[in-house]
Amino acid sequence: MTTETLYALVGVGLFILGLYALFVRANLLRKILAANVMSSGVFLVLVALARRTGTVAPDPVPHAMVITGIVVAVSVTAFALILMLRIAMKTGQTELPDTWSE
Amino acid sequence: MDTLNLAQWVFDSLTGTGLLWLAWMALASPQLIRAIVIFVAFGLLMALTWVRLDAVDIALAEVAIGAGLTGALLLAALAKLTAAQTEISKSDHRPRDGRAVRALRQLPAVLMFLVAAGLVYSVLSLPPVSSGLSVEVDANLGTSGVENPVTAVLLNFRGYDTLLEIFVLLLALLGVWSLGGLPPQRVAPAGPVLHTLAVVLTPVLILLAAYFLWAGVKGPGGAFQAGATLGAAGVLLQLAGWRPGPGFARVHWRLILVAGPALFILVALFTIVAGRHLLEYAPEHAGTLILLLESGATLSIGLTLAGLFFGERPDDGYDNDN
Amino acid sequence: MEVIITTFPWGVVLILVPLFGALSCFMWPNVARYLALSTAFALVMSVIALAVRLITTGSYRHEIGGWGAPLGIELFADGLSLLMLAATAVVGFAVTVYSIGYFPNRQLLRFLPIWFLLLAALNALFLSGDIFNLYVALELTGLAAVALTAMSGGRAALIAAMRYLFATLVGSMSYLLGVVLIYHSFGSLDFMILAERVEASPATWSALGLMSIGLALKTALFPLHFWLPPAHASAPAPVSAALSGLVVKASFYILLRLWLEVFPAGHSLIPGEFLGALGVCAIFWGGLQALRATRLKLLIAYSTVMQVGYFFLVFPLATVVAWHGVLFLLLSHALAKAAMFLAAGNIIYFAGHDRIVDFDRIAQQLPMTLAAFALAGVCIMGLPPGGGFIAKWLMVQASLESGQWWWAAALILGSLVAAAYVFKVVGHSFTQTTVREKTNVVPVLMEWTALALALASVLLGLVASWPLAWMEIGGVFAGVPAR
Amino acid sequence: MTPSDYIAVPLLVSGVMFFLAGSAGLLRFPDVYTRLHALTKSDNVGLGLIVAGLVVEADSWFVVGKLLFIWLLVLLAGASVANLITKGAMQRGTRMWTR
Repeated sequence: MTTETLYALVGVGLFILGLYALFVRANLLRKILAANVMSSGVFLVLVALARRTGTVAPDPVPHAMVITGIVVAVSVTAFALILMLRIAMKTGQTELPDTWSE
Repeated sequence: MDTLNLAQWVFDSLTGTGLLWLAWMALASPQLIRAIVIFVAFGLLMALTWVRLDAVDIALAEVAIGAGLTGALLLAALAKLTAAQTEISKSDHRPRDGRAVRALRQLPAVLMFLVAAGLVYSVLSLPPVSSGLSVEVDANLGTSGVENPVTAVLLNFRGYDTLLEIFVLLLALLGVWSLGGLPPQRVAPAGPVLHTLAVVLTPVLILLAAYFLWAGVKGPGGAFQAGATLGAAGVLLQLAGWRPGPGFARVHWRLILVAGPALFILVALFTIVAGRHLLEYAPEHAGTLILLLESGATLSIGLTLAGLFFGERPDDGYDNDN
Repeated sequence: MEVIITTFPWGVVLILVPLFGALSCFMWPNVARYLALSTAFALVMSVIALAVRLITTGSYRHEIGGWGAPLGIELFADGLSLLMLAATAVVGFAVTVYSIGYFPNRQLLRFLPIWFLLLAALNALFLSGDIFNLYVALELTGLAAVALTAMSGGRAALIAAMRYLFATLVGSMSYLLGVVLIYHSFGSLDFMILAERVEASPATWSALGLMSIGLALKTALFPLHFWLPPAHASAPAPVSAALSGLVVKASFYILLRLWLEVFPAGHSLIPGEFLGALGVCAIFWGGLQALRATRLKLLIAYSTVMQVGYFFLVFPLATVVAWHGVLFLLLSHALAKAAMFLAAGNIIYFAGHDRIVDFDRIAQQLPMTLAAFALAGVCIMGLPPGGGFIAKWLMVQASLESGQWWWAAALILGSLVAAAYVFKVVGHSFTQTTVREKTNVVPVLMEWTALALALASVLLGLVASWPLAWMEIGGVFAGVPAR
Repeated sequence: MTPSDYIAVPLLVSGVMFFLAGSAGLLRFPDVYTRLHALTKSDNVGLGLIVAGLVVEADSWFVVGKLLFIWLLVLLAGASVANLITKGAMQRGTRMWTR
């Protein structure tokens, strides 16, 4: 197994771990962490496989894509955290109710 | 594409297992504060991984944004949640259900297992060598205006993605403000140590940001890393007790926030009016234009990130009904 | 003059104008409403110019940065993009006008910058020819949509927004992982190049699976629709109009492009019949829930779940006629559903609630609003001459021609359900309740906007030949069997 | 191995040893105060030794400057953060460990 495949598989693992936790965890902060782990996984697959150029220098396009992705992720995280705090202020809960109603 | 020698193999396996283990701990540990601290450690190990994968630009961005600012945001959010909720969250561990329900709860795990198996198979089936777009990037690097290929992709070849992305960042702040932000926090006095730290480090961080901006032309660095460093300076100032006044929020704040996106739009308009394609720079001006765009972007990114950490909607005098 | 119109890159204008509008509304709050109206108007004008260009000279590509694919990003405008851009400009203009009456000043100032970022994101999405650029546009769309949903700050809205945020995040992450697999298999992000290079492989199947599931989640296909009803029902009315009318279609549009251009039949492990079956489930589940709903906006939201089901019938049918039908449905549903939500907004503005049983003589007090709702209902049910009628006619024709009558049966049964819930609302609007509540005067402009959109959705059926001809610009259906 | 390696390697190895000792202290010591004590001191020295080792191997004075600058920053940050954590712990009334 090459370094590229190894890290790409770790990336797949992170994606799945994050997705699973996003499903089963109720706490909103935990869900936000899970979403971040998920995106880290996708980025890792992207960058690990970019080393398969056969030369010393990896493919720079995925690197740029990941930098874009990291900035998007931090924006979404920041917004999600404030949304969570507003919900906590409104409902006293850091979880979403199972059923929704007025 | 060499097969790994033993030392590398040990290092890679340890890092890979470490990443998965830390991610699992962050998502499974019963206490939220623990989860966040482990998540920050996860971010640092990610940064190390980026270096191992020859992606130093990303490593810098990850340390500054992924681990640093995200960690600060998470901790700040946790601190603002009421103390009662920070302890073990009750429904992270659900009450016991009947057998059928328990079997149903296994469904996500089974589903995930299937998805994982499919993905692993797909990744293993990819061709072992693929140059991607690296050949095209190399061939055009000379006319891009910068020497660092990542900066060239971000600001020139795929500058349009970056244009949209800067707006994503601004949008996050606008979104936070449209929620009304958070109620103003009572600020505890900073104390002499934190105060001194802020006084000493803020100029250092600003200098560092300028260095990243300048270094991004040739090597790892660029607007995002520089912006994140400025953002960190903003976070530090806030921790030391500094708050934006109303006048600042009304004019200066808005102006700096908009600087990056507005410069991008102006350059875009300029290229169109000049009869070129969108964001098509003449090779002789490319370097200058990219530096201009990056400088604006750095300021805006820095202030936006600091504003996201602040969380409160600044009192700008427009928040009344008339 | 004519040369300018037929050579100028109008697509670029469609992206830059709303971005500029967002910045200027943020910078100069005192004149924001005038800036907003001019921006929305400029958008409509640019779409008209783009239409003229496309009709006279055919589809075109714009190489951003002058690099061209595969290194750079290319914008791409053909009949399919034109249709979506036109819907965005029309609904966008209506919602902008409406919002100025609907929101109090303070909320309006928060709404406008985000709203124009949403419009910019949608336009960018409909013009993009690059799968990673589409991801960035999707994220911009999703974040703006969530922010607008949460705007009112009420309990239900906040919770709905949070759920929406997680759904949209999982959707875009899954889409992005698909992009990663595609890029590392075929070395390009450009639609055209991928169309030539893509071949069946495990990575291709995984990528298509991930992208389809992610986009189906964002489009709210049954059973992944759980986030839509609360979000669309608890957002402010003009926002709901945009969410149901436009945002849901953005992810569906990407799915269409992928199936039409990048992954033609045979490259996929997901049979179209499977998506079609989910569509049928959506039609009946959405219809049933709409019938049961006690609040108007929730009813309309479930109606969207149902309509999304119709969209997915195109995958098992997959003939030119079926594609025409679905695209026509996208267009007419955008207008009709936006009109319905704006009408619901008028009723809420007027009565302060949207409980259907307590509609106190709405027919007498807001005749124009009720007319708007009923006209849009005609379109949604698929009665002639509404746009929905033409769309469903085409789809029924496609299913009969291909010998798959069961899809036609679902279409027709669905229309009956839709008729039932539309009449439920209209019926209650004529009744009188015992409790009289305090009411507000609805600004005339708000009533007119809703009515204009509803009229447009019905008139669309009378001029059906135009949009049907425009769809063909660029020959996007070249590879699709005629029947 | 070049002559400079003979100086650098012992410095680097001993730096790592200090880090290991500090980490062991972080894990094994009984309360927050003693843990910080283990961590800050040994890490400052450990990093100092590693920086010294790298300085020997550095190509240019610019790199040397950067390395020293990094060490200085970490010293400053480490000391300040240790102070803040201790202050926070004392404010919360965390008791000091006694035998």
